[in-house]
Amino acid sequence: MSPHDLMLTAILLPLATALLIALTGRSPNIREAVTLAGAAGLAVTVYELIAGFDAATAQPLVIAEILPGFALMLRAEPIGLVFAGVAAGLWGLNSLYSIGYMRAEHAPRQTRFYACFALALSAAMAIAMAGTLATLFVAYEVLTLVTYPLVVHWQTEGAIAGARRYLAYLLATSLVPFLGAILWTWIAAGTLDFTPGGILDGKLGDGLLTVLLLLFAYGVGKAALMPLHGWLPAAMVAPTPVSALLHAVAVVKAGVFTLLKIAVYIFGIDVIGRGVGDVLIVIAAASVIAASVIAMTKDDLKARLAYSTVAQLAMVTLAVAIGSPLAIGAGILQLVMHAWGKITLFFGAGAIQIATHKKKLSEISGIGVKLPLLMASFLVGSLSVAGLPPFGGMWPKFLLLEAASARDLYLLVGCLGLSTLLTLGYLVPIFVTAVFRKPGEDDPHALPEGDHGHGDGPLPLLALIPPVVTAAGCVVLFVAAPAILRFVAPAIGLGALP
Amino acid sequence: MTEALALDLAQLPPGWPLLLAGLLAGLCRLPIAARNIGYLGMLASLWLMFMTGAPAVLQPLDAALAIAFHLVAGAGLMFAAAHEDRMAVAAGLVATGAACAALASRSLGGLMIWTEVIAIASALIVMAGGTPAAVRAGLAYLLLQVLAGVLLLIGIALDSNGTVTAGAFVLLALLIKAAAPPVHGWLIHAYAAASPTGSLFLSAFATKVAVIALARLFPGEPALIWLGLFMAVMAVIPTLFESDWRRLLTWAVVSQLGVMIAGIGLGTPEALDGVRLLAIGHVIYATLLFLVAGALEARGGKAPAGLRPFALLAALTIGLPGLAGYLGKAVIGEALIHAGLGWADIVIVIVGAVVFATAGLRPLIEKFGTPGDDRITSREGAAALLLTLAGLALGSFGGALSPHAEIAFHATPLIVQGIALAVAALVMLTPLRRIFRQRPGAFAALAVPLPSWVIAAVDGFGRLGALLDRIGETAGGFLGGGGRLVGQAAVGLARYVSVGGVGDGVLWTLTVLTIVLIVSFG
Amino acid sequence: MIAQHAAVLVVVLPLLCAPLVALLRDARIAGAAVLIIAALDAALATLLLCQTLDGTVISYALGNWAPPIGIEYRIDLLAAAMACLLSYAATLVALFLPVSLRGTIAPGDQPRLFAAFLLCLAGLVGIVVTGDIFNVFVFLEISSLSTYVLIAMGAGADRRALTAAFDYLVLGATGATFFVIGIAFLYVVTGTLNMADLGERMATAPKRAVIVGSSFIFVGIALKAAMLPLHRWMPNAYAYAPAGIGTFLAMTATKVSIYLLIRMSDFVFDTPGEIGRVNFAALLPPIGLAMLVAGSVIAVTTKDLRRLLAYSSIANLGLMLVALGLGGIAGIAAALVNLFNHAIIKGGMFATTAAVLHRRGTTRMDALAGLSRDMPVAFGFLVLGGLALIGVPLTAGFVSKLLVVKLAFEQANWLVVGGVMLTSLITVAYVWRIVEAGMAAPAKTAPRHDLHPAFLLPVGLLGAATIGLGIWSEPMLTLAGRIAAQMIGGAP
Amino acid sequence: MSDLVGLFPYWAVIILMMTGLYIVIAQGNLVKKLIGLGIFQVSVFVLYIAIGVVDGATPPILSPGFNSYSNPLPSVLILTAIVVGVATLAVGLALAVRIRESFGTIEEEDLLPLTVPELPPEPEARP
Repeated sequence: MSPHDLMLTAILLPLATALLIALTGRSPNIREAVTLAGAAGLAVTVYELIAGFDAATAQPLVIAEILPGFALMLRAEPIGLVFAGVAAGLWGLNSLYSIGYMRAEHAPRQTRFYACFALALSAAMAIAMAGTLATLFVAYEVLTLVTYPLVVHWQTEGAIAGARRYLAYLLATSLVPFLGAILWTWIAAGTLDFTPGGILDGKLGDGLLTVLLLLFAYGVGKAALMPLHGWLPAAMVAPTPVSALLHAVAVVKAGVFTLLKIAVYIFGIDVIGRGVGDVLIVIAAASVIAASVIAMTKDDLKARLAYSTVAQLAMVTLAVAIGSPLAIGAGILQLVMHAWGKITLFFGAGAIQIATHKKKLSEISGIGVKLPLLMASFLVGSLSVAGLPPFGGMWPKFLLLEAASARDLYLLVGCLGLSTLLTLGYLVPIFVTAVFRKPGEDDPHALPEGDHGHGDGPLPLLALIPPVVTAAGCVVLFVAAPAILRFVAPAIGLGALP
Repeated sequence: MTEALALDLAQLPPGWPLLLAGLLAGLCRLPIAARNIGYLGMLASLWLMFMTGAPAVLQPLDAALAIAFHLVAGAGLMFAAAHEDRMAVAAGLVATGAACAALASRSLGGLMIWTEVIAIASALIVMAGGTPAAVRAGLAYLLLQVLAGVLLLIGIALDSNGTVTAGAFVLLALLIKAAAPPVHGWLIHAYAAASPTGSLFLSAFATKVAVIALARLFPGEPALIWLGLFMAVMAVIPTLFESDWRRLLTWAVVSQLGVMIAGIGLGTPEALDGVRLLAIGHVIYATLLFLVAGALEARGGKAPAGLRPFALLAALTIGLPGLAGYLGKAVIGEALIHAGLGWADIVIVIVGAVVFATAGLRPLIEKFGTPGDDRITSREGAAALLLTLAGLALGSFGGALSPHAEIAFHATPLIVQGIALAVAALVMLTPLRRIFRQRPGAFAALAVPLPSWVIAAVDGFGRLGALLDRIGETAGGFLGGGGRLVGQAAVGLARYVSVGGVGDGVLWTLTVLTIVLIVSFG
Repeated sequence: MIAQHAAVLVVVLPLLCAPLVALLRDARIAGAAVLIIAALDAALATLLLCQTLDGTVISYALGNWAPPIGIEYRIDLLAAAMACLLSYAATLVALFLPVSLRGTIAPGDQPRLFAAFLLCLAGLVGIVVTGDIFNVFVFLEISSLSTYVLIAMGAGADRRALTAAFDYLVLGATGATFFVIGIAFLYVVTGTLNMADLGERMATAPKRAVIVGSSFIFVGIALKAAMLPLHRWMPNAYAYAPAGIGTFLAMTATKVSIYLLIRMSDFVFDTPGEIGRVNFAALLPPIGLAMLVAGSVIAVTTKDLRRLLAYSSIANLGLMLVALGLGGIAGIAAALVNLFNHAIIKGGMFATTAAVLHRRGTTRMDALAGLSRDMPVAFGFLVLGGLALIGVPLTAGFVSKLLVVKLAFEQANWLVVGGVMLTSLITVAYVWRIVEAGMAAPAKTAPRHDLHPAFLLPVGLLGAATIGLGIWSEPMLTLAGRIAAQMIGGAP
Repeated sequence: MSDLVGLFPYWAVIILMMTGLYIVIAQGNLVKKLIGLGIFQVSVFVLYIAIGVVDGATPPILSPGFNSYSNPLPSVLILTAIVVGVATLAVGLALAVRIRESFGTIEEEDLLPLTVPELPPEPEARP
């Protein structure tokens, strides 16, 4: 199939899966089979796209022209394909996990759940393949709206309130600052197409460019930059597979991916490198530290992971703000590594909830004995997110350190070092409490020894395999990182590898 | 950095079978199966590293150290047979593999990666100790090692554009990993809190790899000599007063590391060979001592029959010429003399003697008074025997490893060492040892930084987090309140315009008419 | 033959059939008759549109009295497009009107309601088609009177429809009378009533009379277009009228007034952007923004779904006025796109509300609980309409809002840009009130039957149009562009 | 001063218009509002007729012996306007009657509290 057909199938396949899921709603097993088939199909399509990609022949494919100059146009390019690869790769695993989770929790409305899941993936693919800022904005909005039913899944009072906050933040940031920035770019540069080297060079003064970059940074609500990160913890009301999708695979990744594309194809790397991004560097660095520090105070596991995501995303924003090819490379790698690391953690948190019906850190002391493999993968995930060597997470931090030191930002180097320690500070205690502390050691309302927790159903196999696979993925990615960097290097003008 | 990782399958790091074995051991339930996998992995790794004629990645001395690591692993596996600790075995194997890989890594990046792996594995071993203190010590261990790793990372990043500070960062990182004085507390608390099997694996890898790295990167740093000597002397004092055998051994480890660092500081090839020889020796006799101490501790302090000879042997290997401990110290001593620092050699010899007395003889006398009821298992005996034989081999055939080793047989160092040992033995055997009253946890204050400090330092940020959280809440509440206020005002205004009888409507029409007229005429 | 007389037939057909329908005994036959008549009218309007698509202007002298003496029907592209909008709206509403009236209006009264409905259609189409200014007043009164009757008919369900009709009557009559006074002043100084003639003679007319006349006309139209201070009648009228009638009013009533504003400013006074000295650029953006904010804010606090949609209509009207205020070809084109898109979106939502009312008997927000479970299709279309109101991409609302904001951006009119964008946030608030009300768990398990099949076609068509025009907006843009060019280019 | 006299009809129009509007605004009774509305519309009729008057010409009814007539067009327009006025009044009064039936009052002060939007809908009380 030609690249254009592949791109179209990448977007339409999940859509078709969603429809098929809706149709086969009656019989859960067929519905689940459809989801998995869709996920597999998407993974193959994206793989073919990546394998068959070469920059020369990537022609744009215009689908529709909403307004003259505001067209829906697709174009394959390395950064997009990396994001598509991450999203497609993890969808299958996430679906497998969802089947295990939702059935263990006997959740209602599962058909709508899987259908919206598929739609979210279709939107993520559209974002990945977007050729213009216009298409990206459209797909971005669709993703927000399609994930709303997922967040509000339980439709309890708390879920509706949480989802309301989720949507308020995302729609408000995208309708006002993001759309405003797009319009400003459209009028200043005359076009919205993603062109290597950027379209804003010389069109606006550096001061205005800084303002525009900030407008984009806060406009893309999904990148959850501090003060406007409120929606991410609020989205914790969703079931765990949705949190996994939201915080690891599609939503936040779409946010930071948008920032990367804007930095590379709208501003142009050297434009940002000229100092346009300095204000953003300060904000992003502060955000990294503040989010990590707040994460430490959270007793609820998922809230802690949510703030951890805010911190890790701020690192990608930091990479965008530094603006050197190396930093952008670090940003792309962080996008990939964080996806795999964080999804393992969410799978772990969800599995703990299924097996022991416990959500708080103070309650889970001593459960590691029953779930050794799960806790092992949780440890791998934590270390990868923290950025320790044997796991993929180390790469982005190292490249960021290198980029920061190349621009003599020594305070930033200190910040990054501190963030690694802080990340350990809030992630490792989870593993330690679960595995090494005796049940009831410092758990205020511990269950008496005899009663090993009511209905500690064994962890369904479906909920155990995905965390282990993604943990293994972290290790594999550690080795594969240079390959990803080489695949993306031409697009971001990265000469020699470090 | 990327070349360090150009890991195509053909050219895997030397210790990979051990890594694999460690992971598999962790997975399987049955301890016996875990241990057999361990043996298999160890043998495979040895065979791969030396027998297949693979290009000699390691120089002779480093190869010897790698063999020592494998021996430790073997001893650990045998010792673990009696004592149930699955986590320690699995993590220990991984640590061994990583240590070998670290030795073989050419670039600083490779070194950083494998030292981090050792750090993670060792932290797990410590935490597997089972007591809350062990968990805290393990967490502190991990945080400090990762801090060192991060400093190393920063050093690598900086030196890619050649700034002078890069070297400082790398040096600081390696000193932390080698438990240099201001930051040596983690070693004391970690090794003391680990399980008996765990302590065996711990003592070998982390610090030795750091010492070797220091030897490769910073030979001849004058400051290191003074640091090393201070460390050796400072660490040996608490051993006089410490009653708990395991804590005493940890102080001994720190002091011996001090000697090595002093050797590195000297920097002459002879000194460096001495350091490597001492490292190999120390790996062997430290593990032997920990093994004996572990066996004792595992039986609640009553020495089993048959352990006494091994305890004696372990004590002797510390300092007796011809065994593991003596050779390295002698070579370093000679190097110091050649460099004109005769007095430093005497300090080292004295420190060596004191360690021999306090770590070896005293516990032998005091702890093996009343023989316990059960016997030591054959495996423990075999492990101890393996290590002593290794010590013997090193002591006698050390010369094959490096040209400088033959001084072990010179007269003067032999005599000086012999006198020192005799005096130490004299003091220890007679009631004189009463002057050094022993109590458990002596000089604990010296073991800075305490685990609780390290964890508190990191958790301290938590308080900052809570503060930020509160600020976020109040700001949110404030904005929300403001928003509601504006909303009510707007609704009030809008409602004022739209509610009311028909008359008001017509009145509004007239007012609009007048406004439009004014505007048009204006 | 038909083609030649289409211009007058489009008005005469509903006008003559109204009394006939009133005489029918059986409500069902009357309902069918209305549907047929409305469909025929739509066909005629489409015919007119095809004739004028290439820019030709049809001039039809009534009774062969040549203008400027006789009354002349001038149909240019704008008139034809508006006629199409009105007749299509009528047809769609006629589809589900009989079903939605079943519960509230006694079968005996229904034929008379259908007659009033046809009269209202005739009046509105008349306003759009005629070229004579006094004729506009007459048709205005015909449509208004029939609207008062239609609203009063809602008394069966809610007695407040009567007072709503009375308020609208008093205000409407005042507005119309202002309009007539305005015509009087213009007639005095120009001596003609034909709009085209007025346009030519206006330049030489004495200034003061023109100013006073234009002010009176502007206020008259403003009242009919429910501009902010004069919008009291609209929410009650839309909320208490029978559901089907509410839908028809939402799609047409105020749109015709916007048409009049455009027609008067560009055609009669031949000074685009102002009527006489009533300068649009100075007056409309502030009023528009005020409507946008006030409408959205009150919509957030209303307790009834139909009142919420009515205030939302006020907000959208504000957006159209802002677009008109920005002026120029792009301004008028944006206003027209907004006009047509809003008619489609709001029509769809009101039709769905009618379906909900038909099933549940009330449209109070708290009574909406469990809508997503019991009536998923209706809930889906409500959400779709809501998204279009917010201006989410891939819906028609996005196209119309983007046009206005881009125009304001290019003119560096930051007040408008900020105003429109911030109110889209308030829109999110009140749209999400509907969604959350729909998702709340129902108190008692209502019977699970979705909207009545009769509603399916109109709601489906309008929903499809909302999405279709969102993606493939090219035809709408060219139509509006051509109209604006014709307006500003050559007046006669 | 002389043209002031000539403008007499226009003064009448203004007076009638203002009284009409005043009644609509001030009076609470719905029927009185309609009367006010009627007066306001009458003022418009007077305005149109005043416009059409030609000095020394007879009203525009064709009759032998007169050759100069006032302008017939305003008069014709007012015919329609009167019809419109009557129709509006008719509908208004009908509504007033129905309001009286269902609300029991046609005073605006009493009607307002009954027609507050927040009240739940009540069907009309059939007599």
